[in-house]
Amino acid sequence: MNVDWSESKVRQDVREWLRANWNPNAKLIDWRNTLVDSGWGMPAWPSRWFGVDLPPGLVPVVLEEFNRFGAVGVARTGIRLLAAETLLAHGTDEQRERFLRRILTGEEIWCQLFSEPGSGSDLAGVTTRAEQQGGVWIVNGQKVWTTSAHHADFGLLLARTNWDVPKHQGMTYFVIDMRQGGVDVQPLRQMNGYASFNQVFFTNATIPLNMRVDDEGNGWRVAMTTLMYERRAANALTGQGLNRRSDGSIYEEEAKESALLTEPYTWYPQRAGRVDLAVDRALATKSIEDHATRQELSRLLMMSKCAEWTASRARAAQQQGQSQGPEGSLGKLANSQIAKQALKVHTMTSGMESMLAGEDGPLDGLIAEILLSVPAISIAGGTDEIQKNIIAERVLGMEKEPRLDSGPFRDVRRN
Amino acid sequence: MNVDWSESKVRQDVREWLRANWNPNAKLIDWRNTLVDSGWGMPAWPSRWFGVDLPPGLVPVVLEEFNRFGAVGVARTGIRLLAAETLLAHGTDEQRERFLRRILTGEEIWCQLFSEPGSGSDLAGVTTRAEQQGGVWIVNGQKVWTTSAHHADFGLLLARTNWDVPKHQGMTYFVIDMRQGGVDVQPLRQMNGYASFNQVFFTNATIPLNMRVDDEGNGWRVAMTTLMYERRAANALTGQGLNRRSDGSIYEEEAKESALLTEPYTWYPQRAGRVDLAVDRALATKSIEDHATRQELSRLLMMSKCAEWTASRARAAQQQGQSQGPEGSLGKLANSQIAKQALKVHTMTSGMESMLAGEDGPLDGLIAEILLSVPAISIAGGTDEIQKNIIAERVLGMEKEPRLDSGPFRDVRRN
Amino acid sequence: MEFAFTDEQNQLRETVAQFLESRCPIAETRNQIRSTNGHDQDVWRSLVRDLGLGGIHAPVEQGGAGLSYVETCIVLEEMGRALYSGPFLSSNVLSVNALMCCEGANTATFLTDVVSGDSKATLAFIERNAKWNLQEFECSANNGSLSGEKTFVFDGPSADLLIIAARSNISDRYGLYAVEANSAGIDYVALDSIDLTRRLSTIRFDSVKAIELGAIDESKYQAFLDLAVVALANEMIGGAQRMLDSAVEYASTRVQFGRTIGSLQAIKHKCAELLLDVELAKSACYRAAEAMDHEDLNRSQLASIAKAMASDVFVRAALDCIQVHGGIGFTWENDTHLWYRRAKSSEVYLGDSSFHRERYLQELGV
Amino acid sequence: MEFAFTDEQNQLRETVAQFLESRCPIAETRNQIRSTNGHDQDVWRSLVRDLGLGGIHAPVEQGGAGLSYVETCIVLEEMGRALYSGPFLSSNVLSVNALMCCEGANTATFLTDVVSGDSKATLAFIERNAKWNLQEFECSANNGSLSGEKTFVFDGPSADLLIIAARSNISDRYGLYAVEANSAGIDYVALDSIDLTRRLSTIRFDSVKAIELGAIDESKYQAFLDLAVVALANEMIGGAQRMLDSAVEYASTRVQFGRTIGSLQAIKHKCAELLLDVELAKSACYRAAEAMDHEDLNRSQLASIAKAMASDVFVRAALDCIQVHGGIGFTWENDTHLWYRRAKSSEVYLGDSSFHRERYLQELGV
Repeated sequence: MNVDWSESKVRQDVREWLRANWNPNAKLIDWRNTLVDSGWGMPAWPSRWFGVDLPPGLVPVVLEEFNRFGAVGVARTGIRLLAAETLLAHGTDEQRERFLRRILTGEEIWCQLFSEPGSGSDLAGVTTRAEQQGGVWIVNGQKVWTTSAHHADFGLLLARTNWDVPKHQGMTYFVIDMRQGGVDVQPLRQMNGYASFNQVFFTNATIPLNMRVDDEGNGWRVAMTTLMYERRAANALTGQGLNRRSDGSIYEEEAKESALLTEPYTWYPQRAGRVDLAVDRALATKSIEDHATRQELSRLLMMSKCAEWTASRARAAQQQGQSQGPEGSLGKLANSQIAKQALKVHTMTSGMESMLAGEDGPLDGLIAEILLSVPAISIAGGTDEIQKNIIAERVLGMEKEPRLDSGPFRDVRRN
Repeated sequence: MNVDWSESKVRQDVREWLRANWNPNAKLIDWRNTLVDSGWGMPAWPSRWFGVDLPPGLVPVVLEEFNRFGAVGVARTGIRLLAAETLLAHGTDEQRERFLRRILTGEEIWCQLFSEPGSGSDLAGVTTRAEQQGGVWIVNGQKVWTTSAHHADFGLLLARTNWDVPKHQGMTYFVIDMRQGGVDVQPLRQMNGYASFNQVFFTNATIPLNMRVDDEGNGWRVAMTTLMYERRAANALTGQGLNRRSDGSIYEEEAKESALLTEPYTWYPQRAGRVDLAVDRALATKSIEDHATRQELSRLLMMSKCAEWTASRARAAQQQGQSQGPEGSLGKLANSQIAKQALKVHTMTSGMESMLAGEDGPLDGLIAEILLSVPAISIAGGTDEIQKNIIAERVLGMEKEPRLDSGPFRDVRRN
Repeated sequence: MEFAFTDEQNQLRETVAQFLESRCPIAETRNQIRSTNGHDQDVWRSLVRDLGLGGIHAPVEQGGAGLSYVETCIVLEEMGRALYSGPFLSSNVLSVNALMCCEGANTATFLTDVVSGDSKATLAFIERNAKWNLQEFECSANNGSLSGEKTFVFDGPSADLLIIAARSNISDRYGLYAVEANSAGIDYVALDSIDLTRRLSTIRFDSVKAIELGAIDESKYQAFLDLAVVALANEMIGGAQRMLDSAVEYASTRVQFGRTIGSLQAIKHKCAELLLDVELAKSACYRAAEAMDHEDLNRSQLASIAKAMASDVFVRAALDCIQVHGGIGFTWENDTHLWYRRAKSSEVYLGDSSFHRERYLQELGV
Repeated sequence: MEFAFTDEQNQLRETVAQFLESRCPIAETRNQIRSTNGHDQDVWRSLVRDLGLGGIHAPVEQGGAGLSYVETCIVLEEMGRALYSGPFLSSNVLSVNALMCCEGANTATFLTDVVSGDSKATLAFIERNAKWNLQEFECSANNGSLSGEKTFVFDGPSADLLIIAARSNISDRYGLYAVEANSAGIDYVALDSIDLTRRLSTIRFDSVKAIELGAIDESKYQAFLDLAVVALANEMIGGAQRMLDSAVEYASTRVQFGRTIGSLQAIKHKCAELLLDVELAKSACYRAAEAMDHEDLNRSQLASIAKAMASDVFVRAALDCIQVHGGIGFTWENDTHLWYRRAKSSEVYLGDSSFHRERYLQELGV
């Protein structure tokens, strides 16, 4: 069906549909199924797959209307939408049939199995192996930094299937059932005491042949799709709070769903340095009277303001039609520097009190949590060093590092 | 002659000899010739070549005695002693005969022709070529950063003689007569207004066959000897002021000689940031009352103190017999950071006045000269980046950068 | 609100950049260093008349373009990038700002003359020992006669009109005064500036005929300083961008050890870090420029952020650019030092970054 | 005068390093985090008795080794490197310092007990809100009875003897007092410390029996602080060196993109810069240690340099070490965070680097 969409038509259609269907006291699963069937849950998706083929530029209109009604959307927490987009782009119809709806309704939870102990910055260096044997794929190896693996029903797995070709060409992408004996999920505790990630061990875990995504050896290309949507999601994190005008049982259900998968991220504001607390802390501790502290505080506030404005300029440029490119790396690097500066300022403002943690510590341990979380920001999601490479090579166009890992992967030096 | 030297014997012999020969009103050239003949000018050198085979550990005793008498030593300014040591180590007897004495007496001035516009950090990338033709070597190319080239009688030249072998193997070391038509010396002005260096252009300049130093293709090895003595000289720069107890005409002659070759270095203290002026400036400008300035000033003073103590620890370690290694790079890097910090402090203390130079500027332009000279310190004599490579690879033992220039030089990518 | 330049603004930037590239290449600016006035009169006239930049944010009634301070700052950024040495900042921005804030009867005429390019003006307000607090000014006016000494005056030798901040001996209040540059009793002393592309002078006034343009109080003076600081910051950020571009360009062509030095992480990461800081500072400068057109309560805050960020990044960019160039970057013949000199000079003019960091907190009220 | 360690001093360092490596590997220290006292009593006893380190710089008459503060600092540096969690700093250095500066009749006995290891002592001087100026202390003594609250007390739970700075209600002067840890009226509250390998507590005294050890005035107190600061700085520099070693070691084995990450300039230069700063800070720490044995007019200056340099470099070394390790460096199981926690804790104890930079200038008289 080829509809001639306009903003007013979209707005009217969505309103009408919501008026007819939205019920804040429906069961979440029932509402989600109705929503998925309507196509308004993922309007930019094809009509064939739970969408209405809406031009992406009009999607915000749909969201506005949902917001106006306080209507709950499809399940979005965790990495489920990355899974959905990846399967939409690269999966078989069988896979889409099996998974897409239950991703959107929130019935099934997903995790992403890319990183390994031996391949961090060098993501293409995966050594988890998948071998076809007796009509199934047999998987052995280890993944790490897997968020919510202990809740997940399925995983997006990048595994090596060919060791005799260059590293980027020997990987294949799979959907793996996480609820099987060969998959062992262990929590991974961080230095700040949280355990937000998992290690996942595969010992002769199996994957049916029809759960391979795209061709053998095409894994890197498929993974790039997943990562592209991950970056987009990360950049879109801010804003978009749902306007809950009305009471309703569905909100509780949704809050519970959301809490489960957002729990690993509770310390992320501390990781970013909590610039919002800096001035109040300086006032509360009277360190605002110390000129060395004032200089560092001012520097922090300025950096933070400038980073906000820079992000705003980037968004404006995007809206003017410039494609979103590696500028994300600039923002990430800025956030890393801001967090490090905040670490310094919080240390200066708390002074000797910053030796204390937990209930004994300043702000009931929040300052200590900042001090113990900030070191992660320059590592997680790509180290500062990797970001600088990206900026230099892709933004500034400087020559790439010569490659030493271009031969058959079997011969490449590795851990 | 194999003498059994002891400290007291050395002291006694030198004293006796000085008592008999030192005359502060002698002509400088006469005294130097007497000195060279005696072997006390370069006592550690072999008796065959103007020395007395003194163990190096006893040389300070000789210097002490010379100092006590106020006796002038051999000519030391400029790079002449590097030339002498290099010829002593690698030259032919004919070359030693021709040059050594006149180096020590100061009759002939030398310069060093290693760096080129295209080979700065990559010193082995020289493209000045020397070709044997009609019984002489014909030289074409360009050198740069040559101190005192316009005063020099002879130059130590590193030139490429073979383009078909790896870069380090294709260079040959020569002594070139600077007073010839094919050698054009042009001053090179720096951003601070001084012209302390030269560019030297060779257009079919000639070198007799007997002026090659060591074998063809051995140039890099010979150059390493020169550079080793250069580093030693740089590290020994401090101290050793001659104690001029008496008046005498010879001192004037020597001062004139010295002034000629030390003139290029007059701005070096400014390049190092003039930490000595920092406190007085802060007091004079009342910026000592500004807390931001106080922090930076204190940081500067601390860095400077710590660098002194670190140098002292290194000297002590050497005296305990540990060999002098790449620690020089640490000192150089420290000096670079100190100078940059001093640049900051001088800017803060002078404030808006630091916009002014010359007679209108603070301290009659000295502050401006500091601001305009400091940028050189992280470049000259090996950039900070090169020093960090040396420290990481040679002190910390980290893996070397993979080489991309190991094939025949002809095929190596270059400027 | 997201910040983006309009198509017209981008077009303006492009026009100015092309003009400066063809008429003021750095080789030409080098020649001007040795000239009497430090700039080419024809080039400045073309900017003012042909390009119509004489009073970008001045009212149309006085011949201005009636645009905003954002446009003015766009032009300044391009001038900073090109290291333009003419009296645009002093006459067509700072003097225009001063004249626009005065209500005196004659200001309209002066403004018209400056905007049209018939007259070049410059501000004389800083006094001996770099004093630039209004309350510290000792220069005094008495019944149309002005005496005292001003220094750090930009482009003094070529100015036709001097705009002076002085204290009235009669009212004991501060005001702005106009003085014709060729009046009797004026003594110019050229200063040796670290920045070879911007002339500085000290000017002594001995009972010089002066016309009062209007009163200036502390709040008006601060507003004027904010405008000046934001103009300068935008000019500086252009210089910083140029230094980054120059470093990247050199690093991408210079080969050592069989590879471009730009392929080495030491250089690569230096440039990437610099790009980030240039972008951050740009955001501050643009945001501040925008605020100057609005009765924004935070104007002083934004001005201080812009100056602090621009000061730090321009000096650093110039130093990094010298470093990336290596030995050649330290030579007189290489152009980098000309921007470094501008960076060091602009860094401290009207307060360095630590001054503006402190001022920002005070403006924030903490 | 050039500074070098003697052969005997190098031997001492080697002995302590080997002892700690075999008896207190980091895995063992991890176990102690969950133990009652935070350290292994036997290991501490061995250090004190078998190695004879109970009072390195204490007089031979009291059972000390009669060596200098340099030797004490060498041992502390090795303990910092190993992240030793026992009460050596609190009892055998800081308490010994306190007892050595008192002339009270009983101090000799206390000192003998502490040096021999028969008694573990700790200092209680800081008060609520991290007050550590002598004049701010509110804890008071009245005829052998002490009341008040002290906090940031190191190794509280395992101490037998508490040495307390308090104001005498009678003389209105400050003094040091000794209190047996098991006296009536003492209330311990364990604090949750960011540093898992050093126990902190608050101790409340309610009319506790106390023995006066001697008076303490501002200059004596400053001298005592200098000793403490220098001890801590030397311990910190050991930690910094360990972080550098760990970073270099990991970078030399970790392979990404077909090469060790240590072959990349980003990592290589980070380590080289860190080495320089570690060496600079070491020089400051060694020089300050040496000065503590002499009536050097610059003791406070040198102490402040040492603490400022050590504070900055230890935190940075730990952060760099985490960064070089990448994700694994941020995990609980990786040991790096244990040093990072120590670094953050020691950084602010008795003044951070900005405090000591300011103090240095004041001591310089400017």
